Amino acid sequence: MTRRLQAVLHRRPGLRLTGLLTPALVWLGLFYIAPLALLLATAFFRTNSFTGRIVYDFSTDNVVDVLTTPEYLLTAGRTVGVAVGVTLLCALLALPLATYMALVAGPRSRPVLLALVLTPLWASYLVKVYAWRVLLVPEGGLLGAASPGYGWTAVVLTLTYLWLPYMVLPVYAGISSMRGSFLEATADLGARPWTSFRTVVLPMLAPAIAAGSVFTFSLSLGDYITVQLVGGTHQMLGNLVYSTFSVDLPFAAAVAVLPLLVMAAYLLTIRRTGALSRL
Amino acid sequence: ACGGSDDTAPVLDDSPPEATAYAGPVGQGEGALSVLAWPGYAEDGSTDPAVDWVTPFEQATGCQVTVRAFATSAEAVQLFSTGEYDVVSASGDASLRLVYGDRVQPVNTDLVPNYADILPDLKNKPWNTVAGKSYGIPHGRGANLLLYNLATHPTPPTSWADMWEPGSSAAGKISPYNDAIYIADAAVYLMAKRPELGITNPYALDQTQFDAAIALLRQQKPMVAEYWGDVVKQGQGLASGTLSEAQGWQLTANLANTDATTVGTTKPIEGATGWSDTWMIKKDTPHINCAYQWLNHIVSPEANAQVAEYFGEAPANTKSCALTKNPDHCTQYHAQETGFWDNVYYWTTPIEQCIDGRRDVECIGYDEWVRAWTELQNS
Amino acid sequence: MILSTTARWLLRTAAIAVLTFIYAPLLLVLLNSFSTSATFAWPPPGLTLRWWQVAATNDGVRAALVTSVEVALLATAIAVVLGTLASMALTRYEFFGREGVSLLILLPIAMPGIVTGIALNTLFTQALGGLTFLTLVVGHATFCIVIVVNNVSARLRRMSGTVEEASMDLGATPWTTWRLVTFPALRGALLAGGLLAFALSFDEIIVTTFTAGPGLQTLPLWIFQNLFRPNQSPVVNVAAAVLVVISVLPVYLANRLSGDSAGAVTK
Amino acid sequence: MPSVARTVPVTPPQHAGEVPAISLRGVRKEFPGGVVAVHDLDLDIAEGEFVTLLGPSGSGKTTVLRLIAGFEQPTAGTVLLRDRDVTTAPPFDRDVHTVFQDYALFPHLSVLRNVEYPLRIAKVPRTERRERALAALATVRLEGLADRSTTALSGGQRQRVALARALVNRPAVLLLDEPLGALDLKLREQMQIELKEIQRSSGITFVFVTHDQDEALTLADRTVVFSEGRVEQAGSPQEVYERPASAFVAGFVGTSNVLAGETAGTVLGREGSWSIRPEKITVTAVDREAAAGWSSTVGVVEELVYTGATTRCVVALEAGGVLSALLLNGSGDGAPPLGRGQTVRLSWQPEHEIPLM
Amino acid sequence: MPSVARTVPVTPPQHAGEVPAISLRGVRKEFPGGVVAVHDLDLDIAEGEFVTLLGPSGSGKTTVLRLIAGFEQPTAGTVLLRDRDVTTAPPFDRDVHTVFQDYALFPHLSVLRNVEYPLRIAKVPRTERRERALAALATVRLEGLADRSTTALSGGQRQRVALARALVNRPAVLLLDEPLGALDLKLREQMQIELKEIQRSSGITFVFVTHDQDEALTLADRTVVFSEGRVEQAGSPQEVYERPASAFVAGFVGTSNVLAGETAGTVLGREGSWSIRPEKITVTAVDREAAAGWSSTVGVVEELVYTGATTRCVVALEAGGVLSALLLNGSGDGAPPLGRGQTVRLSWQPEHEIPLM
Ligand SMILES: Nc1ncnc2c1ncn2[C@@H]1O[C@H](COP(=O)(O)OP(=O)(O)OP(=O)(O)O)[C@@H](O)[C@H]1O
Ligand SMILES: Nc1ncnc2c1ncn2[C@@H]1O[C@H](COP(=O)(O)OP(=O)(O)OP(=O)(O)O)[C@@H](O)[C@H]1O
Ligand SMILES: [Mg+2]
Ligand SMILES: [Mg+2]
Repeated sequence: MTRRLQAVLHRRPGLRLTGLLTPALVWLGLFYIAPLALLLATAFFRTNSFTGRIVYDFSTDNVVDVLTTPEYLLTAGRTVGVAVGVTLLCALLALPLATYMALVAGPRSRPVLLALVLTPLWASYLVKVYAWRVLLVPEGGLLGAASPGYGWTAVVLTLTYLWLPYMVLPVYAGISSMRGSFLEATADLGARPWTSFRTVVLPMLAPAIAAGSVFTFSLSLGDYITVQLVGGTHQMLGNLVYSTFSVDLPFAAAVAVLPLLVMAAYLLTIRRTGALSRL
Repeated sequence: ACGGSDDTAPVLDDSPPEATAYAGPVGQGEGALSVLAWPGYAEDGSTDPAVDWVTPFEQATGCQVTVRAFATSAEAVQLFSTGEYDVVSASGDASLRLVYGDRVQPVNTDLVPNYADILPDLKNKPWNTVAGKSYGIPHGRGANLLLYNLATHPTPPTSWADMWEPGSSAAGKISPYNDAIYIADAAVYLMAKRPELGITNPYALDQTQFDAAIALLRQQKPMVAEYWGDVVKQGQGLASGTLSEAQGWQLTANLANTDATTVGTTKPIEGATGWSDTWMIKKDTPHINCAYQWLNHIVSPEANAQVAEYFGEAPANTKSCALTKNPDHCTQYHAQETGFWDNVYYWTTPIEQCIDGRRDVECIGYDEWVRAWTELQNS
Repeated sequence: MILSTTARWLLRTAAIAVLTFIYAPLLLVLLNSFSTSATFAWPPPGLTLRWWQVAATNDGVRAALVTSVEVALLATAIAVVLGTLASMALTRYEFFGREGVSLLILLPIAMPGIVTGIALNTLFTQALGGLTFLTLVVGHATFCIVIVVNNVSARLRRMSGTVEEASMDLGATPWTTWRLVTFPALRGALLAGGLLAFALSFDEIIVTTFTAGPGLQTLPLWIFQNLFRPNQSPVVNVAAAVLVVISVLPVYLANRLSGDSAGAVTK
Repeated sequence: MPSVARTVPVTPPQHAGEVPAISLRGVRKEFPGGVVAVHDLDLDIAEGEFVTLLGPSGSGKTTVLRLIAGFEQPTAGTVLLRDRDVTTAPPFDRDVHTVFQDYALFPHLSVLRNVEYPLRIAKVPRTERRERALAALATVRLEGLADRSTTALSGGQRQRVALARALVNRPAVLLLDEPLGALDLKLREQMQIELKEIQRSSGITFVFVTHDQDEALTLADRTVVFSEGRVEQAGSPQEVYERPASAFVAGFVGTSNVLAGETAGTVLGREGSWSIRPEKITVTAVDREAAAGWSSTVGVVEELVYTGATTRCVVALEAGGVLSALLLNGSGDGAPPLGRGQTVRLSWQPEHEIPLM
Repeated sequence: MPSVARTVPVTPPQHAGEVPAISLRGVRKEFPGGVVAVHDLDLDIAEGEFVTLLGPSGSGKTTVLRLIAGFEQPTAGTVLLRDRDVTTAPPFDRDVHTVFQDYALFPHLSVLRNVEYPLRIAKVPRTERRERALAALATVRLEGLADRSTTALSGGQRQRVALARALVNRPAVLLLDEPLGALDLKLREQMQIELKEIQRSSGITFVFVTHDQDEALTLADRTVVFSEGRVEQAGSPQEVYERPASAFVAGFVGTSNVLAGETAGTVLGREGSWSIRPEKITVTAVDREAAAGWSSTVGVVEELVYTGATTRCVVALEAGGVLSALLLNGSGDGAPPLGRGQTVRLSWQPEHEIPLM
């Protein structure tokens, strides 16, 4: 770039900003917003499901169908329930682990622990689920009578296992960034450890937990493979979308609106905690 | 929300879209072929160097083959509809949809020399022939058997009853197939159990018959451990006793019995559903020569024997039985045992025009089957 | 919070329990890769190296691995370029709609994969003429951008903007400044972000299922197909075990290079 | 403070006639959002001058520096460097270097490579570059640390590296934005001395921003006092301190004793607001007469604040109000020791009564 | 500085006999890594005293506070609070509150809820809690900001919230670790006055850490000077400033003029190291005799540093060496105006020659 051109660019911050933002915005517009819009539009068409061809007639049938069929709403409700359960369980497990890593473990073992938490992210998702399937074999399996068998408990447990690192990392970063004096201040003002934790640490960690929950929640919400492997006869929204997708795309699109809405509502809710800027 | 008169593809019409078969001759290959197949149907040695009938084809014809496997018939239809594939191994519940969806072309069987050796039993069937035109080459067949754990069944079961009747000893440990086409299994049982419904073809159900089948499935659901979609998973369950009875394939039992014999199979007295796959060619494929060469290759005695053994099914080519490594393979799979197949109802896509020939009622079309199945799964 | 000895002991116990929870299934995978049973039978009837030999000669897994690496590299490269530019805009400029832009960048990963997957599938198959290798790369790059943005933004925020001003003040043009100051300072964050993006792409299955072109097999797709196939699941276990062992390296690198755990927060 | 805009044209007294190093002509800076950070500023800074910009937080000091350096562009007005109009020139086209408050050292480069940076940009050959950088490090007495990483330096050392980097290719003008703000008191005093020395020996024009009045007065040839984007007063440290042009300057520069309203009437015999610097006030026993011609008043010692070299004596006047006197804790020269509660006489020369507006 | 360990036992002069608020007996703190941050410290602090701990960075000031607060436990020795042995008691069992350097306000709580926090922990009923918190906010003049978020406060305001929070349930002892370090000069001076006022009216014992000598002297009843983990000197500000016990104290507290070696021989007529405070030195015309009994010497004015209230006059002595004199810019009382290069006489009373070591 010539010096001259750079001087001009320097004088025009708007131009620079445009240059920086345009590539990502065009990309996301083209490859994210456009497909979503197309998908939403598709929900208002219908398929001749025998031939697999879409019939381009505007119709709200699919959307109305999805929103009024009790079976689908029930599945949506259960799916949200699973996502909430997974998120809570992840938070419950992540808190002591992250607290230990940040406050108890020595500076030398901290990176090791962090690596230990991160490593499972590289093991294949499918293999991990399959390992859980083996672990959870009802009766006579590894866990013997302690196994909950295949069902919702198994689904929540397995999803928690899969997404736990996504919760541990932000919570760990949150605790680490609480400078020592916050924690000391509570003790100094008379609070015992548990009171400190309840009154200061937990509320201050809320944004970090919320940031982690975006992942645990959304990844659980969209999953359809885990439930196939360890969910017994149960189904989640993802399965509904997946199983109808190839037969009846407009219907699947209408179903996909449900997780989309749930997630949008979720993001709006936690935006107030400031979690989104931490992602 | 099914078929109105504004559909572009005719559904209620007797005749499929206008199409003529390739007249031939089959000449030099175009150099490339894109294959969509059930896993195990088109092995190129990448899984196991010993299992390879694609490479010899490539060497013989110069057609470079890329293979994509699919997991369900629904996926097969969806993938093939993208137009990316030249040939597909379609089961009976997919083939008609491809035909009526105008995705495939009629096949000129004269251009496939090995067609002559195909079991007559499999030729000109509703799932591969429409309006007198053949739309593909039969590849093999299998029945959806009753699989059972030997430990819990000192005497072999003879009926599907334990999988359907409430209070059965297998409750909580049964495993039906996870697809809308399983509604036909309910219909097969009803054919024997409730003759008054008048079901003659499990793929041609009017509203009453359909409702009865769904009711039966709903009654079954609480007893289900898992709807199966994976033979390894299912075999493991049967072997360990987690599953007591299941609808499934001979292949599953064979797998489960590799270490010790723990799983038995039987075709119950009510009969069973089954499948027969057909190799079909994409409409307007630019690789027509390679496609015909592939069809001929894959049903050749050697290749067909290899596939049948590797996948676990009865070969379509009558000469294949002599070529299997396991000399008992064809016996085990009842390949040429005509009587065995009498009460096996091959997967066929249900359409609104009853395929059992009734003209006084409308049957329930496939999309309604899928909806009903989806709702059942989510209830 | 001043921790008592009891509290420390309780935390240590809890941490060990959680780590056990994390590693027990992975150990099971490793063990199964040596099991003589082809079907994950428990307990393993015997131990064998056979699957490792089979895996070593398995062309499918190798081809899939290569495809996965190619896809992940390309997607990461795109994400790094787009993400870095966007990070500069987001951290160095105040503008109307900035929060909206951050949200937009976040959306592909915050929305359920199946929605993203079928949306992209619809776009590619209905409007853009079908799936190819490139559509897969595009799909992956789209949700990888946010990873890069997170890492780079975190670094840029900690690195005060005056460093760049100082460079220009000392006579360097913006481009020279980028080359000599900003980029070297960002290198660690870029690498850390890139590694995480790579990892995410490498193990992605849902969006992959919907955007991979015909005949294309990434490692997860290969695993998905072979996990359900006779005689292949032990090979899958071998592949997974190898991945876990190999992954220690990038995880270590990412930690070292990002310089702060916060950068690694979001895979 | 006056509510009408007031523009004080500021020309350096000594160098009139020469081409000024920096000229700001009617410069105004308005930020998006409507904040006017600088109001129609006219300011000339002579070649070789050491000018300090003093003012409270938010008064626009940094903005003025950034306008000179080229990081911001004025909404109106022109910026001249040695008579060249650089109003829209980017920073890299101005012969002006800045020492940033946070030093802005390049974290990935060693001390030496940081200092070499401007020479590298100017394409100075490698060996010369190294020599000159080492020489610059020598002027700030950091030769020994050339290969250290900048992250391993103390605050004072970092500050000196930043200075060496800004000085190494001898810019016409050096801008310093509160460079000593982050240092502790001892270090700060030491750096002040060094800075003054460097400026004197290099002859480079220094524009130094601070909100610390001691620093501003100690270092400057000329001090410019800012308030709310306007120049309140500009002049030598003595002028600004001894003859504040407004109540604001009187209050901001030094401790101001303001006598106003009734108290002023009673004590000074005239109305209005008046400021008297604490050090101008003499404290004597109440029974001793004030010197002839001196003003005086009586009050009770309320507080004695000992700070080592000086003691601040806060006196509550009988006439109302409070005055502080600053006493040097010099050699006991016969003055009576003061105690809290004691009644004392305060006296001062009337010329030190500064009218405020 | 002495190379042998030197322990200065420090007892508050005024309150001898009473139970001290804080007693450190032979306290030693060694960190893992072998750093000895505090060497065998004995220190008694009386009820209601305002003690400042002064010393350079790393001298162990913070460590002493943390030992008193209970964040650290001594390697050896005992810590007593009102004669109760708390050596191993956790912070929440000590009636001691701390104002942290970074304030450590809880960001998720409003100003009021921050101040209420210790009362909430102490299970004070809600309404009383609120009343007392508001009262505490009133003492720091922040009533109006009760419902503000703490992130929306200026530095000075945050500091005051931290103070209110630490004071609200009236601890026996308040520890302050450089609480004014982050504030700018004006604000800092204002806060110093407020702090002193609050301490006086509340009667709470204050232990205040700083490395700013002005602050230490201004605020303290007693100042403890630290160096390298040891107490160098402890006493009233006057004692420490006027009679430094060591060269270190002389140098660290106030500007020291040190005459040593030959120069001392020539000027003072005796060998050794001597310190003279700049404000004790009188500058006169060279031809004017020094007062009877005063020491005097002659030199050339090298530099005049004007800081408003005072001018520092740096004089290069004929005998070698440099002395600074601090001159009050008071009302012109007949002294000749000084100029650079002028030869002047410096004189002082011999009692102000402080022997170092
Ligand atoms: N980029 C900006 N956008 C909007 N307003 C700004 C910007 N930069 C500065 N301001 C405003 O301009 C005014 C002057 O700011 P400036 O930084 O020049 O003050 P300052 O005198 O340097 O203060 P300080 O002593 O705190 O550094 C302030 O009101 C500030 O809020
Ligand atoms: N947790 C610790 N581990 C090891 N060494 C420490 C620790 N805390 C302090 N030190 C060391 O103890 C010595 C005294 O530190 P301390 O913080 O008490 O000094 P300080 O006088 O407060 O200094 P400053 O004015 O910089 O705050 C220093 O050498 C410091 O490096
Ligand atoms: Mg500023
Ligand atoms: Mg400290």
